[in-house]
Amino acid sequence: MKKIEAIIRKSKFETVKDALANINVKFFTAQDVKGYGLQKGEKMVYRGSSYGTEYIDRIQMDIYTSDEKCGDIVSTILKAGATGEIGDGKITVLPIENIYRIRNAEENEMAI
Amino acid sequence: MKKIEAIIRKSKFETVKDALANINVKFFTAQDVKGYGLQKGEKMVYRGSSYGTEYIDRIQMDIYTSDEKCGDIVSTILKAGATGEIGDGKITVLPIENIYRIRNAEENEMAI
Amino acid sequence: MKKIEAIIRKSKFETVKDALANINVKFFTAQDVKGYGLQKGEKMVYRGSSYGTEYIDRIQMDIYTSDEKCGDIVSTILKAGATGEIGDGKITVLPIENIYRIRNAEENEMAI
Amino acid sequence: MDTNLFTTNNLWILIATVLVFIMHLGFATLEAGLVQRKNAINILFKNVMIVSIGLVSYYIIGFSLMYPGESWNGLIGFAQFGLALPEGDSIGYADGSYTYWTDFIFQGMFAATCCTIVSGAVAERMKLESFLVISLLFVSISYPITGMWKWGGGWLDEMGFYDFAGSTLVHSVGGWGALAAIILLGPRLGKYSKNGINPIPGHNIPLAAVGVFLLWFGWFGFNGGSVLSADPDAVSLVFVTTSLAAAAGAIGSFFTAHALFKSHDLTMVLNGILGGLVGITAGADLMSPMESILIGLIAGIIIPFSVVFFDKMKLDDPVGATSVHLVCGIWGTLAVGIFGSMAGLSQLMTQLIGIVSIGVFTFIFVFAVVYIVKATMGIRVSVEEETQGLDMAEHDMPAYHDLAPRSEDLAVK
Amino acid sequence: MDTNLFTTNNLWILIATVLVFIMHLGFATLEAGLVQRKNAINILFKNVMIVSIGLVSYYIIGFSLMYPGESWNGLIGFAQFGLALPEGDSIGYADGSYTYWTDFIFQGMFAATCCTIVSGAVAERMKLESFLVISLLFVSISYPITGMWKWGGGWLDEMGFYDFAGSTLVHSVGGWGALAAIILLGPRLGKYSKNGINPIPGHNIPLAAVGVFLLWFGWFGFNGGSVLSADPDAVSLVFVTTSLAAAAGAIGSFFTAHALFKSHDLTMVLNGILGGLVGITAGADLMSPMESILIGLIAGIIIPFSVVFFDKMKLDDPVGATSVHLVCGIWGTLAVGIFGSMAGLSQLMTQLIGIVSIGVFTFIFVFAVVYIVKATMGIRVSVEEETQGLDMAEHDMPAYHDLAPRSEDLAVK
Amino acid sequence: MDTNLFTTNNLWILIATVLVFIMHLGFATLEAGLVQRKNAINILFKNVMIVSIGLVSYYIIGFSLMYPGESWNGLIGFAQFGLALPEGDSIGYADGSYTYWTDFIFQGMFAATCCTIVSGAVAERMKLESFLVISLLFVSISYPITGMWKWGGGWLDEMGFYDFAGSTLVHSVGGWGALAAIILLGPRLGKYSKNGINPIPGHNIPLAAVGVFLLWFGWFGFNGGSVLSADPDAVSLVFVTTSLAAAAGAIGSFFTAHALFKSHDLTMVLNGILGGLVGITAGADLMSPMESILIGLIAGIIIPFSVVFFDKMKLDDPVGATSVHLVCGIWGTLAVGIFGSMAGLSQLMTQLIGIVSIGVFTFIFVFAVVYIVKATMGIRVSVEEETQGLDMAEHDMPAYHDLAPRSEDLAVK
Ligand SMILES: Nc1ncnc2c1ncn2[C@@H]1O[C@H](COP(=O)(O)OP(=O)(O)O)[C@@H](O)[C@H]1O
Ligand SMILES: Nc1ncnc2c1ncn2[C@@H]1O[C@H](COP(=O)(O)OP(=O)(O)O)[C@@H](O)[C@H]1O
Ligand SMILES: Nc1ncnc2c1ncn2[C@@H]1O[C@H](COP(=O)(O)OP(=O)(O)O)[C@@H](O)[C@H]1O
Repeated sequence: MKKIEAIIRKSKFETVKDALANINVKFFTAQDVKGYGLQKGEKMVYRGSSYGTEYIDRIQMDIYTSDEKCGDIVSTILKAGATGEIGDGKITVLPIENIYRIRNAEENEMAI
Repeated sequence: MKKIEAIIRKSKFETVKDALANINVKFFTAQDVKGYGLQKGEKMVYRGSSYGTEYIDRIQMDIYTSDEKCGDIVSTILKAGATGEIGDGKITVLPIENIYRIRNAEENEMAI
Repeated sequence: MKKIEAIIRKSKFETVKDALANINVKFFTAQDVKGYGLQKGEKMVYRGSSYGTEYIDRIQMDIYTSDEKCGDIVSTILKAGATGEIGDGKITVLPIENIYRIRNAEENEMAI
Repeated sequence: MDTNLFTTNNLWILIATVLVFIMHLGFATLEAGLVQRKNAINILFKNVMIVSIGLVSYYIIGFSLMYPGESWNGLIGFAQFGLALPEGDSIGYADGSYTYWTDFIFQGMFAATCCTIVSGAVAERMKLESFLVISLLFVSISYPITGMWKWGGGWLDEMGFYDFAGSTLVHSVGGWGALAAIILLGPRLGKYSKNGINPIPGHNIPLAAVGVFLLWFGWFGFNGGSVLSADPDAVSLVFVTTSLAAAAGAIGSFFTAHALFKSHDLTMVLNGILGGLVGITAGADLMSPMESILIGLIAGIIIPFSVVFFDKMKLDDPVGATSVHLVCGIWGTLAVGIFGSMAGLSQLMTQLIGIVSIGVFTFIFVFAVVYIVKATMGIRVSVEEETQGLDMAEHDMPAYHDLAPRSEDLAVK
Repeated sequence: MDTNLFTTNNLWILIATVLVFIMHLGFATLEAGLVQRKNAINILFKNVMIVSIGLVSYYIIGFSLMYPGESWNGLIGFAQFGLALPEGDSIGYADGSYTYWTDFIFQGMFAATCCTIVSGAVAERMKLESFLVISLLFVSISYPITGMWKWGGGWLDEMGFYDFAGSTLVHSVGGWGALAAIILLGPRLGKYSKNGINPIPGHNIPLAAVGVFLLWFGWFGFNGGSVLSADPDAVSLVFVTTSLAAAAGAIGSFFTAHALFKSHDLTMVLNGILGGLVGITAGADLMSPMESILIGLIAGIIIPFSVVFFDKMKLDDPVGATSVHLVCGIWGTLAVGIFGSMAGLSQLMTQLIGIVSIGVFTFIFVFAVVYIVKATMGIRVSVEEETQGLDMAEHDMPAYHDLAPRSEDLAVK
Repeated sequence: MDTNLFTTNNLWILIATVLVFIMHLGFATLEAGLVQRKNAINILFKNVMIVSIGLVSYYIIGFSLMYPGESWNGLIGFAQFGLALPEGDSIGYADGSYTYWTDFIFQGMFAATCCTIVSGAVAERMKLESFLVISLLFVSISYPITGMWKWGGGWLDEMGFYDFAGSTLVHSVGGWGALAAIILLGPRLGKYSKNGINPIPGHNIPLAAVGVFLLWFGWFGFNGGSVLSADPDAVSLVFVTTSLAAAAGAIGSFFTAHALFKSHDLTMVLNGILGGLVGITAGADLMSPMESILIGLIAGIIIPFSVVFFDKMKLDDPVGATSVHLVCGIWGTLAVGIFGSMAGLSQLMTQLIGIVSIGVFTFIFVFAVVYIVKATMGIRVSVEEETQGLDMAEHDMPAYHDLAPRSEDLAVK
């Protein structure tokens, strides 16, 4: 089993979510993160001085999945999450040793 | 060593925390996440239209632990975190290669 | 490839960021987390009763990196993130199987 | 009339002016509370500029258009640019009730409220500069002309149309302006989808509640000051009818909203209070306490239906300005023909004529202005700007900094 | 008395009415600031409904109960449902100081404050509908009856009991109601555990601070208007004593809270100001500036002790209403027998009789009403609702939307 | 003068007092909105204490220093500790316009504003207790002495210096105090780095906007009450000039800030309104409407330049108090010699003498006091405290609890 971490643009979240739903991936966990990378944050002006943050707000989606489905999910996100401009983000695949559904203690493939 | 990621109900956080403390696991890192899954979010009403979020607010607990303790922790969370209703969440176990305590650069088993 | 998770003091974030920039690591993802550990949270007083939180606010930095650079990054964080007092936090190294740059679907070492 | 009474009368109108002024804060906070967090600076900016532009332009031309002295067939007239202090004894002015300056500043505070009503309805998607241009024309030309028809002694006044403090002259005028603008502007992105209505909840409901309390507070000056003297009987009756109508508006909305939506929606009750206040405004000096309760109650019952109705029409109004000011403004003006000492069929007809004529004029005027501005400057922000929020897009500034950036976070320009 | 002075007097009472009205916003924001974020809508909703229900019910029966004209042994009387405009010349009413309408609306604004005091104490756990029913009975029956005993010319008035603007008649009455209610209601979940007191901090302290400034602002009308005329000496002295007592209350709490808790707790200083205001209210027209400073200072010193005392008694009061209104209300009423031009042992006794008799009546009345409502409708939300917060449980609506949901996040009903 | 007019006049000054009082809430919310979230409790605490300390100390010595009756060469005098009610008929006091109590309370409300101006400038880094000590000396000694020079009939008054409602006596005095304090205090950590200016944005801009509306609201009392009677012509003219100057200030800042920064900075427009208000204050009774627009417009244009200038000088002022109160206070005082019925070169010179002499005295006084406090108690919090925020460091309490801690989260002391 794999854990897929996708760090994407906030503005792409809905598109990615819908694309995943199309391949029947409807369960995942999302969180707000701050991305430090090539792309810089928004410029702001306050009382005559302009400034900006170094990061931009991003969403990280964590998806636990079986080995078979993993490739599918990655390529779906690659397609749906891309704008082609700097700052589209990253997808990482990490190995999972075990996974459990808390509700009924089902394990591994059953739990996803 | 293992990393345990437990995505649980907010309302179960205290119970799980106390159950873990009972087996002497008092160190962990927690964060707020949004869970997309079978269970839908709360229904709200605003100016005559009802609506709801697709996600529900959850807490993710990350626990770094030794291989031996891992089983214990998982079964404790499975017990303490369950309500038996849809939406109880997931526990995942991932392999860790190294772990360090920043304070004194202690490594691996020593660092947990 | 590795994923490095560093859970550090908020007050050390800038120092660590600058130290990493010095060894040319400028891309990472950060998020706010709550750390439960030996160190307790701030004490507050409200209407005659004092109280405190069990956790303290921390920052988690996630860095995806190649196997070679991994050691460097870890030792840099160990140095820059330490105060020597309880509560400095942890660094963990997890194995990554694949990594992709969403912008152009570049893979693995190319994507970092 | 003697100096003493003149001083007291004048003082009351001045204090009423102060109370009407604070209604601008009421509108500002109500609207800021009911928009999304990402548009809060923008709506506050608009409100701040409206009062400012409103007062200055009303000084330059509005006041002279509204109170021209002489007019062409009671339809339009213009005294002069700026103010011209009348000759002679200040006590002689306005039947010995207030000075020329008092008259101007009290009227000036009223004028700006019209545009404020519009600002709420077009919130979250209208370009700042276009909005200010439209407001300028609205407050300095359209509002004074229709105002003159009644309060400036124009044709509606002669016909016997009655509108004590402006259910029509201020509120429904603002509401018609709002309606014209939102028709041309269109709804906020995503508000109406193929699946139905997607509510876009306000980001700070407590702030909106503060706004409604402040509006009620200011309304004592709005209605009480419209007595145009400190006459004890008249002003105190107006206080009673105004308060009871507001209270009954809340109660009406409370039960109606709960019956319709099975939920105690605070924003509905807040709108109910405003509906009651707008409803009583046309006849606040004519009604008995019981009649004012009825008028307020009915206004409060109307509100939830009206809000739903406009949403069904896909007329997107984030703060409910059309329901509160347009619908309840019409209701209040009609109520003068139904309840109270002037009630009667012929009065009802006259009221209807007033409502329709002022409505038609205002709607066409604002529609034309917005249409022209749309064709030239554009009236709507881009999709990107709307998504990002007007605060960042037009002001480069978020409304709230939850965590202040530390110095090191900041990159210097 | 002549028309001019009548007009001025009446105007002042009307303006005082406006100032007392805004105290409802003061209470609303103070209470909203001191509850948890998840209960902010609920407390605002209650406050909005209280003013509304209060005014309407005071119109229907409250005013006639409080000022019945004739009464049975100075204990109870009832004039008629609704209002009945007295015959004849309006200047004749109330010794030529204000009109009948003015009298009603000024008194009506006072009435609703009682329930507002209760709403803060029972916040975060009481059922909305039960609260409204209890409030309705409190404001339309209990408050007017005890109010009549003194202000309506009843037995306490004849006995020489003195309560200028209502330290007892308004504030301690509200405080007794609050006490009765929280005894039957119990503390918020988790407030008192085996380990001691778990503070549940308010979610928006700046909002609470806004509330206290607004209350002080409104108190100029509350106390100043209670002169019941614009008499220059009396009103200006009341302004001085009221302000100095409030200021001294802050100073008293500042030092006491710091001595006790080694910390500058803003909420304590805010409560100290309110304590000073409540304390001076009974004798605001009798005190010298120095005496008003003393009364305020002592009230400010009392506050932190009192807050801690109620917590020790496990009487959970999120906003400190019992300390501010009940304890300082009693202190202020007693102070009339200790300081100022009426001081003396016999007056002190009379004050005590007034405090106790009104306290006993109010406590029993509210206790009985709450008890019956508890047995029938229930008074407390379920554990789930309390944990989830009343905003979602009773209003399906959070107070703040930090990130506005985008249209796509929304599932249509 | 007769009782009736006396009553009306006195009533107006009392109402003006209430309006000036609420300016303290205006300052409190403006400043709270413009500081970081972690310092919000602290600035509110300071504002609450300033009003309280200000009123009590003004009662004890300030009033007697400012209005000593007799003075040594028009430079300094002292009547007595506390107040001493003048003998005889209250109508005789102050030319039959208001009572002694009214005089004190109106002046007392003014006095505290000075320190409030300072509190904003030194926000986010000054020790609470040191600030309170400095404020106490400022409000009870420095402000009354320079106030006496003009309003107490001192040497500047005899020389013909004119300052209607205090552009200099209140606002620039507060501004000089602020300047002296921030010079000795230094900028906030990280504000000025080798790379330039790092803005530290306010955490709640809507709250700041509320503050400015409330200040404008209160300014009707500040300027209108300074007529010291309800004289219809004078008060109504002052209302007109005050409002138009405020409105023009917003417009001036709107265009200037956009030209300079290519952005619609709400905080600049808010400061522009305040600049216009401060600017008109010295001559609000002397100007025509058009002149007041010009004065306000220029003040509004000055503001953005001034804010940038102080930042270039590395004088860190989180709320822009020096630009608003000092710079526009000077501008307004000079404007009396340039525009309006007193304009003329010799008047301009007299105005300059007043500005400079009061400025020098105040600057030296405050500088000396702050210097001594710095050397003894210290004036600046530690780096850790500043980083952590003064709310936790000095009050053990955050301003907002986004998520209320559940009972189980809490460890009992
Ligand atoms: N080495 C890394 N480790 C962790 N997160 C990274 C890393 N590199 C990039 N990211 C995340 O991906 C986001 C996008 O990366 P960026 O370099 O801006 O653009 P791109 O991926 O298009 O080259 C960053 O904001 C950051 O959140
Ligand atoms: N495949 C997955 N990847 C990541 N997180 C998941 C996944 N499936 C479920 N979750 C998380 O677990 C939570 C509970 O899952 P849900 O399907 O609602 O109930 P249950 O686990 O009882 O079947 C979800 O809200 C989500 O946060
Ligand atoms: N076993 C663990 N699993 C996950 N996070 C941990 C673990 N132990 C410590 N942490 C994180 O590291 C932080 C610091 O740990 P702590 O025990 O307080 O100090 P130290 O690392 O200096 O011994 C904690 O607040 C928590 O966020």
